[in-house]
Amino acid sequence: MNAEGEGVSGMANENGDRFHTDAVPREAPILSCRELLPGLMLYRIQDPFLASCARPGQFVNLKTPDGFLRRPISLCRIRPGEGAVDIGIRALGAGTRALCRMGCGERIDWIGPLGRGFLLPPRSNQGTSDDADRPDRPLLLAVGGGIGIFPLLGLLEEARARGMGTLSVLGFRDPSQAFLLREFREISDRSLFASDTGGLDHHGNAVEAVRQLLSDPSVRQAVGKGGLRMAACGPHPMMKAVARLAEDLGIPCQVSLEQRMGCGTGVCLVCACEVRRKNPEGGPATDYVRCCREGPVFDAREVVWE
Amino acid sequence: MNAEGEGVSGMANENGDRFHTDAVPREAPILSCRELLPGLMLYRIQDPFLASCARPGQFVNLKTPDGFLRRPISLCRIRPGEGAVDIGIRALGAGTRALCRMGCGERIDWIGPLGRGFLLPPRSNQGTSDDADRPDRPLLLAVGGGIGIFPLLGLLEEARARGMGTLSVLGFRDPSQAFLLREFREISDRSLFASDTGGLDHHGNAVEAVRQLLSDPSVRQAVGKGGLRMAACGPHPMMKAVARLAEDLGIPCQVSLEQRMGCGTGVCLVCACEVRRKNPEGGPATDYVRCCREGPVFDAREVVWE
Amino acid sequence: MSAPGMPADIAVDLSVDLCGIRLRNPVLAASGTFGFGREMAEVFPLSSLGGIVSKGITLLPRRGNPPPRVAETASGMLNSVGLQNPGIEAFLREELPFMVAQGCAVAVNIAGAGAEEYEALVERLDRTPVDLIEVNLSCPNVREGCMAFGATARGVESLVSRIRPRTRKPLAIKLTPQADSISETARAAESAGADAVSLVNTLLGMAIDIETRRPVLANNVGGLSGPAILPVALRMVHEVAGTVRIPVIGMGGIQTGQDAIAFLLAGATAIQVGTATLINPTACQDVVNEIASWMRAHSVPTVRSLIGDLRLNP
Amino acid sequence: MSAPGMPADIAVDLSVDLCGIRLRNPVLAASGTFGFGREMAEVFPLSSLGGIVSKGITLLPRRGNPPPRVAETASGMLNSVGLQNPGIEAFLREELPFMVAQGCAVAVNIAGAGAEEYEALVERLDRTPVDLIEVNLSCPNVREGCMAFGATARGVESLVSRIRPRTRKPLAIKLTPQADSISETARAAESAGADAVSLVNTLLGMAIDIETRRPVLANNVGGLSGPAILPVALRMVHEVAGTVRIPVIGMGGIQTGQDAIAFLLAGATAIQVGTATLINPTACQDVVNEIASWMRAHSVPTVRSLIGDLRLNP
Ligand SMILES: Cc1cc2nc3c(=O)[nH]c(=O)nc-3n(C[C@H](O)[C@H](O)[C@H](O)COP(=O)(O)OP(=O)(O)OC[C@H]3O[C@@H](n4cnc5c(N)ncnc54)[C@H](O)[C@@H]3O)c2cc1C
Ligand SMILES: Cc1cc2nc3c(=O)[nH]c(=O)nc-3n(C[C@H](O)[C@H](O)[C@H](O)COP(=O)(O)OP(=O)(O)OC[C@H]3O[C@@H](n4cnc5c(N)ncnc54)[C@H](O)[C@@H]3O)c2cc1C
Ligand SMILES: Cc1cc2nc3c(=O)[nH]c(=O)nc-3n(C[C@H](O)[C@H](O)[C@H](O)COP(=O)(O)O)c2cc1C
Ligand SMILES: Cc1cc2nc3c(=O)[nH]c(=O)nc-3n(C[C@H](O)[C@H](O)[C@H](O)COP(=O)(O)O)c2cc1C
Ligand code: FES
Ligand code: FES
Repeated sequence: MNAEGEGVSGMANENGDRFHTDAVPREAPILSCRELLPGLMLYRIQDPFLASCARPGQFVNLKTPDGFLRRPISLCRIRPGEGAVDIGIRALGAGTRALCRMGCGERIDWIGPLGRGFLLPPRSNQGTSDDADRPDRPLLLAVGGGIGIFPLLGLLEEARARGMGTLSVLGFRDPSQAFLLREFREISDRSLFASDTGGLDHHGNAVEAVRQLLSDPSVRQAVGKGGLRMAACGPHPMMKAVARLAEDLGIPCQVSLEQRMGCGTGVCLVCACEVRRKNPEGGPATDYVRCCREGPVFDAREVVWE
Repeated sequence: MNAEGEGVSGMANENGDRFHTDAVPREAPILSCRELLPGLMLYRIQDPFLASCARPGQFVNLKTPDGFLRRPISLCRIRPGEGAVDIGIRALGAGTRALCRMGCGERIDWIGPLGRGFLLPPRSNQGTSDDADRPDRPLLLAVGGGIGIFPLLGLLEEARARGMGTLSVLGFRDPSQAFLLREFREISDRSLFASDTGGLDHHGNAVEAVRQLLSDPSVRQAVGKGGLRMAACGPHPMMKAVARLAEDLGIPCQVSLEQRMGCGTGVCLVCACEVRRKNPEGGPATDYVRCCREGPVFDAREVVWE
Repeated sequence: MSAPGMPADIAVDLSVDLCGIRLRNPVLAASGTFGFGREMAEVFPLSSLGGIVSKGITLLPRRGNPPPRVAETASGMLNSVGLQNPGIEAFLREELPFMVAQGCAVAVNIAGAGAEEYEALVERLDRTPVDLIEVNLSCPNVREGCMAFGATARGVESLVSRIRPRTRKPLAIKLTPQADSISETARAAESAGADAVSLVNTLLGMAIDIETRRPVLANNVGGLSGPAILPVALRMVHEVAGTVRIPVIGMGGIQTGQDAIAFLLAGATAIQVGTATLINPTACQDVVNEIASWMRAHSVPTVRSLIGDLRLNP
Repeated sequence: MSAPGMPADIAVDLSVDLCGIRLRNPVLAASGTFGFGREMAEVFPLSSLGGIVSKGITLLPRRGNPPPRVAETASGMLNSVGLQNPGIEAFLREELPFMVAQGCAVAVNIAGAGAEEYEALVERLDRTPVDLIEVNLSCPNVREGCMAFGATARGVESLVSRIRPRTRKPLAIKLTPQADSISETARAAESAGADAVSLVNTLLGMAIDIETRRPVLANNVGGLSGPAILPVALRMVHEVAGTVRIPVIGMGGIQTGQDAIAFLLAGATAIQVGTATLINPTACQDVVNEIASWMRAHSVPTVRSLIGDLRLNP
């Protein structure tokens, strides 16, 4: 299967980026698994096709041994070199609990990549780590909370690979609930971890931490010609607050929304997200679009926040 | 849990034998498994309680990973010494197919023992193998076909332990479908294996083989004061023919019937078997009784054969 | 179940009042999946339940339908038992004393081929220690009577009016999901003097063996029960509870305490556990325990505060 | 699938005639679970199907209901999409040309808030390349119209009589399992001039989140679909096929070729695959292939010989 072949579609977005999607079920073996926290697993899964064409922010839809519908799970890291991807799963209900019991060597039945991921500015020149201080390079600030941090790890990797500067702010209930800190520290030029109960870099929530980070003179200085973009994924209230902050500050911001899904492929219309859209027929100024197809990543200004 | 304790009932039958039943679900680990034929597994499962009180012809009702209702499976060998029992499962539909995929160390969720097993005459004296030639010892002839042979293995063991003489006749479609022959040969003073397509001891079906065995002068001679009993388990037409033959020859015969079950414990009444019974209220001369509670083993003369 | 709530040893009050009968808890064993309690009394003490409901009883003994009487379906089963039972006299003589001795409420489920049979059954039960008569107007597995009455509001009204004067025992009318409109049949039962409604009975269904090209059940059709029907049952319970003032006994696919609580929130005063007992013999008792644990974890002191406390979305 | 039957390469004839439309095979993608075919055309060639049915179309664009619109249930799901669609004009302009280009039969599913809307939709579709109009009288997710017509024989009869004269296209009336009696609504559709009946649509159900004490769906109730409802759907298809002479399009929980064959035996001339596509995007195509393999293994040369060939038990 190649990226332009059968069963693969290219969805172009406004920036001209193409997201390949594929809804043919495949079985993919679990290469390794790691318990990040009780009830929180990180899996590495072999799927060369997926690894070759998936983009950060896209997701897969997994069969679970205990449940009727598939479960949408974001791609965490995409590893084309290894023909594998990482996904992180929190055991929430029966379906994800059963998924989290799976072990090495077992096979996952999934479809993907699905949906539209995060948009990044095109690579201006071959970015390497030594242009980390170039004043005109664009900066990405990733803001995450809870399981929402998974797709941001892959996004930051991709941003660095494109020569962007990388900042990250992660929020957790308390330090015992924090995970992947080392990985985020490594992939970020600057990282700030917040905990509602203290004990990490910032005592408070992620949004306050973002505010703090952005008011730091060294960060303000680093925002050069390339500009700053934000990407957020986490609990709904967090994303809403980040979106408002970004709007106030005039920073472009993308958010990855969550909605209960049926198909994940765009055919059933259950995953409605309300967005502001130019409606060619006239009619209401907002519309329901499919989280699984037009999303899950949206421009924050489009989103109608409840 | 002891045999008279909570959750254990004693169902006495006409001979005064008691069958202990237990409907509290237990998890029991698979100790070993052996593929007898493609799609035919023999499992040894640890369950000291079951091993201590189950009787040949009783069954367990198993949860299957793929199916809603439990599946009834006869006990094959009962091994009180090892605190284990053997069961044999044929992969027929989705439920038994999933059961047959289970491996060592996995746990089976079951209830049992359930139902009434085979009746054997009480042990007259401490039978040992050297009274094998005592002319007054009772004889048991077990007649089986297909998966029906499983419970007969345990029955023959019990019969020998009680000092009975043991004869067995097994019928198979063809030699490639035959299994457990060595085990049956060992446990039987005399065994005769029949195959519809030839290639075993007898070319033909099990019923003809029984007829042949019973006409053998040495067998007729062996039927002494203790008398001969028969027990049959297998396809419906086979059991019907064995029952008729036994009736013609005046030999007491028990059969183990199969009926689609719900609960296996006697509460839902879906497992109706039609039998001739003295109805105290008057009314029809036959009645539906529960395969799972009054059966699965019945006196062949009681059964209303379709 | 993470938040601790009340300490595990604090007593929560599970009792409910069901048309004048005080139940230890709202969990009843449903009719037809618990026999007369004998087999299950060997598994757990029936006094731990709110009550038990007998298999459907008719005036004369009934053989029931020929086998096969069961077909497995996705998350459910079809049955076509066809009211096999020993008849009211043998039941009263052989089974009722045992049931009454178990220390929980006892309901008798009755079914008739015509109004006269229902009348006779109700009269016969009037002078017995039965707590509640559950009138089955919804058995899909017998050709005569039963469902014919239950399918229309008029049928329910006329039948309930005829039996109401014959007993002072509380009457719960068991409704069929095949009715024109289950709120209308429920309202008809109420206005004719029923003390409660029980719903739902099974949905009429079919399974086909494509190899033999015949229905799996000898009776061709059967009643669908189990978790498969839960969403339909829950919707109907909610609809009926919003329509009548008499208590609703809810059932259909309940397997866990969580399921039971959903029915209570939807407006059921008591619930019944049916098919779940076939898979897990301790299901009824487990449901009681799970309700209690959930209440402790959520600091809900009385089960009564859950009844009908569903808040609809705007 | 052990017995060899016909060699694997021998052609079996899967074609059926559905009220004058020749279908390559009896498998249609159901309405609402296949969009307008665009997404699935990337997964497999739609020409391998008998046909595709559009999402329900109304006269004006509809936003649909607020989310959440889906709840998982045991072997099934509830949906409350509420007929989100771009309206007939945008559909004809943007979607129908694509559907028609796929090389299989094309049905358009329509729904209206009142008889006038149905009339207008049917008239508008008359001069289009649509093969079949499927008239949804059974959507449980919109407050107006639709189910109100479908629930009674009189409602079906009056609506079908009004739309029949407005088009020469074949009309399949999609019936609700919530009807008083589905054979009566089917007979009403037939006598008013329908060319076929489609059944079943979803069963009205509810799911409750006991933590929030609210229904899971923002719309409170939704339509139950998937394998959970198969036994009920199969029974209804069998009942209706024995009642009307026009062809029956059967659906409800079909996931495999085996399931599809059961519906054909019960009397369906064609079948639809709905919810299965959500779990397995290639479900429709797989069902076609599984029917063909089964026919080969059983030496059944034509699918037509299966239709209605169920033998009832005595
Ligand atoms: C685009 C997207 C990406 C996601 N990425 C991740 C991820 O990387 N890691 C992770 O752990 N989780 C992720 N989730 C959330 C995950 O899909 C849900 O936690 C999961 O579906 C819940 O299933 P369950 O069996 O545990 O819960 P149950 O309550 O048993 O599920 C019942 C039903 O509700 C749906 N459901 C319940 N909660 C949610 C929810 N929060 N979002 C969507 N559907 C829900 C389920 O899909 C199912 O249909 C993502 C969700 C979306 C939409
Ligand atoms: C008392 C008793 C003892 C048995 N002992 C054994 C044994 O030792 N080894 C063995 O391999 N099999 C045994 N069987 C048969 C075994 O229970 C069935 O093969 C099994 O239930 C079929 O399930 P499935 O999932 O394979 O079939 P499916 O067709 O998927 O099952 C669907 C439903 O039909 C029921 N069913 C289907 N076929 C039968 C059948 N022949 N008998 C009863 N129910 C059926 C299933 O229980 C289930 O409810 C026994 C049956 C009974 C009643
Ligand atoms: C095997 C079986 C037998 C039943 N017999 C009766 C009966 O005799 N009378 C009755 O009113 N309901 C009977 N029912 C219906 C149940 O009481 C209950 O209403 C229905 O099964 C739905 O609940 P459940 O899904 O929890 O089983 C029977 C159900 C089953 C499965
Ligand atoms: C998400 C979803 C949307 C649906 N939308 C429609 C619709 O617009 N029009 C319609 O007639 N039926 C609609 N249906 C019903 C299906 O076409 C089908 O009748 C029903 O789901 C039963 O079949 P199934 O169990 O195979 O899904 C919808 C079903 C689902 C699950
Ligand atoms: S989940 Fe089906 S359209 Fe998005
Ligand atoms: S299987 Fe339920 S009574 Fe026998």
